[in-house]
Amino acid sequence: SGGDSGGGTGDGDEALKVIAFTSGNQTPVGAWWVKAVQEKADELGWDLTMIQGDFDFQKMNPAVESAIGQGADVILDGYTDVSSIGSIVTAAQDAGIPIFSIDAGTEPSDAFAVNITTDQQQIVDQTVEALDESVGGLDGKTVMVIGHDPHAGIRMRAGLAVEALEEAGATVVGGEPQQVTSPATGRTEALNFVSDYLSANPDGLDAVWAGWDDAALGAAQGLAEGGSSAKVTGVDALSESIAAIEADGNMLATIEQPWPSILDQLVELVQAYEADGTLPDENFVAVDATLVTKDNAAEITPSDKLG
Amino acid sequence: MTVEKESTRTAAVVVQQSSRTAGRVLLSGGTVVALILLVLFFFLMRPDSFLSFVNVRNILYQVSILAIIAGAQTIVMVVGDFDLSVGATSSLAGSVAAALMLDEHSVGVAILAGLAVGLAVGLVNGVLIAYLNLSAFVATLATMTSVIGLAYLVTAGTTLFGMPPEFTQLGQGRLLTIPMPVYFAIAISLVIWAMLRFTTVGRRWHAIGGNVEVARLSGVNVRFARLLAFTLAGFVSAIGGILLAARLGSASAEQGGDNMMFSVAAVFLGMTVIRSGAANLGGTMIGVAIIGVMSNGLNILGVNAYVQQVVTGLIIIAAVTLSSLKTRER
Amino acid sequence: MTVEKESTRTAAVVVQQSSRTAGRVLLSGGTVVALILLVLFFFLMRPDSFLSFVNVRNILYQVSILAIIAGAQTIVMVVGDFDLSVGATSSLAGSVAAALMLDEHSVGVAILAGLAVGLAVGLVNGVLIAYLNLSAFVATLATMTSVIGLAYLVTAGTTLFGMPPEFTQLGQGRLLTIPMPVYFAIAISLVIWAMLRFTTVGRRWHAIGGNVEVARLSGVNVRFARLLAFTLAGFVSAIGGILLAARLGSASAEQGGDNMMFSVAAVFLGMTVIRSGAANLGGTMIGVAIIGVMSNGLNILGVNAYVQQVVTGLIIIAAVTLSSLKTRER
Amino acid sequence: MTLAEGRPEVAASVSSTAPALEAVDIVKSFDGVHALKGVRLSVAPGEIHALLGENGAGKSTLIKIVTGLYAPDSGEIRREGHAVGFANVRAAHHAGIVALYQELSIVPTISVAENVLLGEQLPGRAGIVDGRALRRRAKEQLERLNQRISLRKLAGDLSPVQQTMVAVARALATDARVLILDEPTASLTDTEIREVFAVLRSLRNEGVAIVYVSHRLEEVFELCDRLTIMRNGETIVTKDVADTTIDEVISTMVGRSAGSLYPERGTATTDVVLTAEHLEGRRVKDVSFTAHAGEVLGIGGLAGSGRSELLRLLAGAQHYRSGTVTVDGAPLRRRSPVGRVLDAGVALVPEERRSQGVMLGASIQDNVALANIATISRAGWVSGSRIAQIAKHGMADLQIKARSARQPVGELSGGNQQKVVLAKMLARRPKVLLMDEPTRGIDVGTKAEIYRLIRELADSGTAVIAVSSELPELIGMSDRILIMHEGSIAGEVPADGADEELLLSYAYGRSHEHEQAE
Ligand SMILES: Nc1ncnc2c1ncn2[C@@H]1O[C@H](COP(=O)(O)OP(=O)(O)OP(=O)(O)O)[C@@H](O)[C@H]1O
Ligand SMILES: Nc1ncnc2c1ncn2[C@@H]1O[C@H](COP(=O)(O)OP(=O)(O)OP(=O)(O)O)[C@@H](O)[C@H]1O
Ligand SMILES: [Mg+2]
Ligand SMILES: [Mg+2]
Repeated sequence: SGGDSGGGTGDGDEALKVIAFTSGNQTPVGAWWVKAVQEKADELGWDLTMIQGDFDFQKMNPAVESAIGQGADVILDGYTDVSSIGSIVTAAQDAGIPIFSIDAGTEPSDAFAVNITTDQQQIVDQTVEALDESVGGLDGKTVMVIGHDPHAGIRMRAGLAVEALEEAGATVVGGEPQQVTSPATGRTEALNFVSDYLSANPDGLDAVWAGWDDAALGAAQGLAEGGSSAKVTGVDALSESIAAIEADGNMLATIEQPWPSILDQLVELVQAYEADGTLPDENFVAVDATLVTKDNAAEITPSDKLG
Repeated sequence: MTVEKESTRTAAVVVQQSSRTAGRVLLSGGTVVALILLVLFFFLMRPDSFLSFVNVRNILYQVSILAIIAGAQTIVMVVGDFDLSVGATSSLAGSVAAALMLDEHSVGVAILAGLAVGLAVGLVNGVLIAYLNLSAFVATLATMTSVIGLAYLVTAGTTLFGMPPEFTQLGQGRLLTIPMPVYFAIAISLVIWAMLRFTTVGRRWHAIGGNVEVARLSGVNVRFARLLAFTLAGFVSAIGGILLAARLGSASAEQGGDNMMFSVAAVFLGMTVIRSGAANLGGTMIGVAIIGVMSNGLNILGVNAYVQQVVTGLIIIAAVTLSSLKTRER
Repeated sequence: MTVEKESTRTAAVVVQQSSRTAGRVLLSGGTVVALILLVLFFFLMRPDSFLSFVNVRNILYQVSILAIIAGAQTIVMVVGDFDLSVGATSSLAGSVAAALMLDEHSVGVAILAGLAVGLAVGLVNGVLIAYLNLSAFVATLATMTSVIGLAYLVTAGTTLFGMPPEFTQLGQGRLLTIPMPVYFAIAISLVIWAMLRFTTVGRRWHAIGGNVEVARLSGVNVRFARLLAFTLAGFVSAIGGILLAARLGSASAEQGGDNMMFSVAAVFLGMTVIRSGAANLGGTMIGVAIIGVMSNGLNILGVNAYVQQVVTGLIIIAAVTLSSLKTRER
Repeated sequence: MTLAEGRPEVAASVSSTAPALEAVDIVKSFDGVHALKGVRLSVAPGEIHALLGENGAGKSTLIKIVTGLYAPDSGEIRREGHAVGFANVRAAHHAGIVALYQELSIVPTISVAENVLLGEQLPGRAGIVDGRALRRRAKEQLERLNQRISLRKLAGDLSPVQQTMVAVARALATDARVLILDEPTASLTDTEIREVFAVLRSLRNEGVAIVYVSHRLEEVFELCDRLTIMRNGETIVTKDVADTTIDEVISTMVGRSAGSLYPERGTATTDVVLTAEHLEGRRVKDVSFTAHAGEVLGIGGLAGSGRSELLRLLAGAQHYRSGTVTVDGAPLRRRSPVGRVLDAGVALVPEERRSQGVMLGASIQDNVALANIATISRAGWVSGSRIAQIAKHGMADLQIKARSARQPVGELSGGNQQKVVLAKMLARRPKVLLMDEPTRGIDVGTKAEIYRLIRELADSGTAVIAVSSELPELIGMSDRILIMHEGSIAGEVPADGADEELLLSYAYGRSHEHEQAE
């Protein structure tokens, strides 16, 4: 990676100059992250430049790069996939500034000093296991997988889910994830997938695995309307899905990703770099997520209530 | 649209008059033919399930909100304009209603507030277009942008949920196994249809869309009628948005977003159905049906979502081209 | 648009003639005034940073792709049409180019293929509209849908990245500290400007946009000229999309999506700048500048993203209304 | 150029060459209306050939056929003896035939220079327009017409006269060998007309064949070498101008004794229904008059004299700058919209049927219903039976020939379209009916019906104010005639026994001579 060994400000007199950016500030978690990073900066006395991209890389990337042009010690990336920020990565490498990121891709990448994210395989394992239990064994069962390829995390776990489900002996509808085309209408699209399938194949679904909660909630509604008792799992731990899980409907489980502790972990690594220029040993850290079911739903802080 | 109508007026009449053969009459139903072909195709592919009661009901349920918003778009397009803000307005209305309910206001108050919001957005559009003479495209594009922003503010960027069951029943309840939104869509379509056909204001709208100068010289208050059309479109969009919130049990800033493009496409498809080439509610409903059947059928066949999109565009082109052969110069 | 132009042609001309006062001339610059006011406002709010070299360069960088796509839109709107597919075409072109590079094709071949794709989409639009007489709105709406689907297929729904540096340099490289896309945008704008102004085809486009019937009866080959306009718009959109892919170092199916609405808004803003009310490249660039300054300035002030959206709509309305006062009847 | 300017030499050269343009037995009908029934026209190089005929005689249709805008049903077009057929206007251009169409002028949003050279190969190389050469060429053309119009100005900013001159310049700028001008001078003033004539004469001397359509016969006699007279889609005669007189031409054009067409005059009352005082519009200048119940008040004048505008002002379609209009003793508010004026009892049957009178795509009953929304509805709801009733009445009263009341108006013949407009306004039972060119484009039989209707209306107490460009019609249908000249009323004549020549002289603004002569 492009970290210069003499990096870091070392002397401790000057404030650490930090550029933080996220494209996902219009999501609840993204909005929480913006606030949380600002709080950390106040607490630690960072000189922070926060850039919010509204999912618009045409707008965000130049803004970040011009901030890099003005000099910085560290760059923080929140929830922005490595594939969308190629130009930022180049600029940062040229300027010798390390990027510390949260959930910025699902695989190790030299672009980052470190990228901490949740372990997609573990997410899939937990959700598939929950489904397996609820339907009394997945073997011979039919499961629909709902994905959204433009989102790297969802894409990866949807692919892994198809593998895991097929390994467990289940039939995946269409043999691949059903693709939601726009996140804005994800709930309606998922609902339509499920109700279309059910009306052509009544009682044809045993479970739905959705890559994120909004789609999972749509799928759950489609199942309920189709009179199916099949179960759905999602990812995100939105308060709405937690409520749905507690209500004991078609929504079976979701996944809580421990963003606050991930951010703490990231800040520690930044502080280590600030102190003596040490870069993290590994540039990819996958942390475990928590399966949220009826049993533990009450103890979970919903991801949209973090801030 | 009026664009072509006006500029090639002479030529259009010549063509209309010089050739009305049986073949052309058949072709004029190009869009209807397209719908029938689609239905036939999917029926042959899935004879057991596609035309089953359950699936037809399912299609109706899926298109009910779009039908309402396309109805709103029809009103505006009868007058010869566009409204790009229908989708945004519906989201805002749904969000406002949802937010008020979560804020402990009664369902009635919340719905009324949502409707009032739609009315207000429509009124703003109408004033900008009819009285300040802004082009409908730029005015509704601008209100669309602002209204989406407002919807984000109202929802704080999240998805609102947890509305009382009296409310969600409006979208999810059933009567004789048919979901409520289907009844609403039918009722609203009938009202709009009757309004366009049997009321004085409906006649005025048609006249303006047909020839704004003739309408003016026949004593029609053109500005007021256009204002009314946009206001009503805002109001009807709001109904659609509120129902969508009830149907999904949740409200977010962009959940009605794709209804805008689809509503315009439906009206355009429907315009090809009748001889005069004007926007008309019956045609719009055929357009809505094409969109609904296409999406449901392709889903049932398990066609990849991306291929679906490609096919959707092609079918729209095919349907409109088929019909446009009859009105070459219009 | 042509709608109003045609139907109130006589009236417009009469009005134009009867009242040309100094006040009107001033008002005609409404959009320019709006831009100046915006710049002034942000400068006063952030005197140290807003007009700094770095920030101005930053604004230029941010709007450079939009400027190119708005240039494409200008061409089509000079002729009196719309192109809703510019954003989708740019995404597809960028995706195709990126996919080919990742597939080990040379940068040159990949770029040429991307450009060819844009040309092809534009050609299809042109044939549908100029020769099959589909309304520009419905034809480009349909191609937009299909083209987005194709882009999803090309990218397999993901974001393609890892293109060779010779390619990404086109979007990220700098010359005299100014990023390359700024030069491209300026060069392409100049070419389009010169084309619209100095070439025979450019003059024909203007004539068609001004009054298609007079142009036709004066012997202008209207169909071919319209075909050419759409084809060129597709080609220029493709340049924009390829540059965007180079600039971001990545390509995805929807990354150019919002450029469509913004490009139309920019052209509409620009139409208010000149007396004739026609689309014009200078005006479009002012429109692009307004959009760029607005977004950058509001970001610098730290205005909430949602409030930004509300304000954006309001500013567009204000700018157009300001200018429309002069051309009440157009 | 060795030919001296003047007619005899040119006429001599005409006889020795093949016709530059020949139309042989051209037939064209528009869905039942026989616009052309075997028209012949032959134009020699180096002549100015007048094409004359009443409104609706088929002149414009012939021109559109010759230039490839319409396809003839049968017949042949010959260019220098060879049969040709053009698919579109461009093809005709390539063959050297260029037309300036009636009522079609300029592109408002582009410059004067570009308008002048619109459709031409623009000067320059490799597709780049040489702006300076463009303006130079446009300037040359405008200078030939003695016009000093700024070349960079937008054409939309010019005065109507200047716009027409630009359009004329465009036609003249082509190196056409056959130049067809359809009423180019309709909205020009004398000075401009002189300039146009000078250029046309010099083109003639260069051997260009010119077809010239005009309703201004004096012009024709001053400018043209030969003339062809059309009537009801047929060519009646082709003559050397030197061998005929205006009177002869007029009687050939009218072609019948006007008397039989028109019903008996009634007895006008002295009850004043409408009073106009000192009306000022754009073109209308200080017009005052009264109209009485039961009378048909004809308004005559040359094209562009402001007749249409006067009616538009009275109907609220256009707002007057000053003056008052009183209906039945109650003054109308200034800036009253059409609806308000209609409610006061004043209805307009406008001049341009297609763009102002009827919605072509809508059915007969929908058109009729449009102006009668109050009568066909209760509490905002339209009664289908009332519409059907009102349409049925209108169709019966006016003998509208149509399949049913639901037939689209665009499918009807011109005369029946006109009757639909009438039916629409008559259903309002107006106190004052304003009719602008009530029989334009209408065949003879239908004309008589419309005159009968107008008379019946008057007999039932309505005041009918009718503008007409056809003098026999004006005399035949009216009780009293006002003649307008350049926006003012130049004279008033009782219709009974009125003399066309006298009306014409008022129309040309030569009222004094005649008053003295009488
Ligand atoms: N496009 C058309 N469709 C139907 N009828 C038409 C059309 N154009 C012309 N006509 C009819 O053909 C006849 C001849 O019209 P034309 O315009 O040639 O007359 P004209 O001699 O040029 O009259 P004017 O002196 O008023 O210009 C009229 O009865 C007219 O109504
Ligand atoms: N529909 C209209 N809209 C605006 N202005 C009009 C309209 N019709 C006529 N005018 C204006 O009225 C003025 C007077 O022309 P007008 O048509 O009244 O003369 P006219 O005597 O009726 O001649 P014509 O035989 O051409 O009808 C013209 O300058 C024209 O610009
Ligand atoms: Mg004519
Ligand atoms: Mg007139």
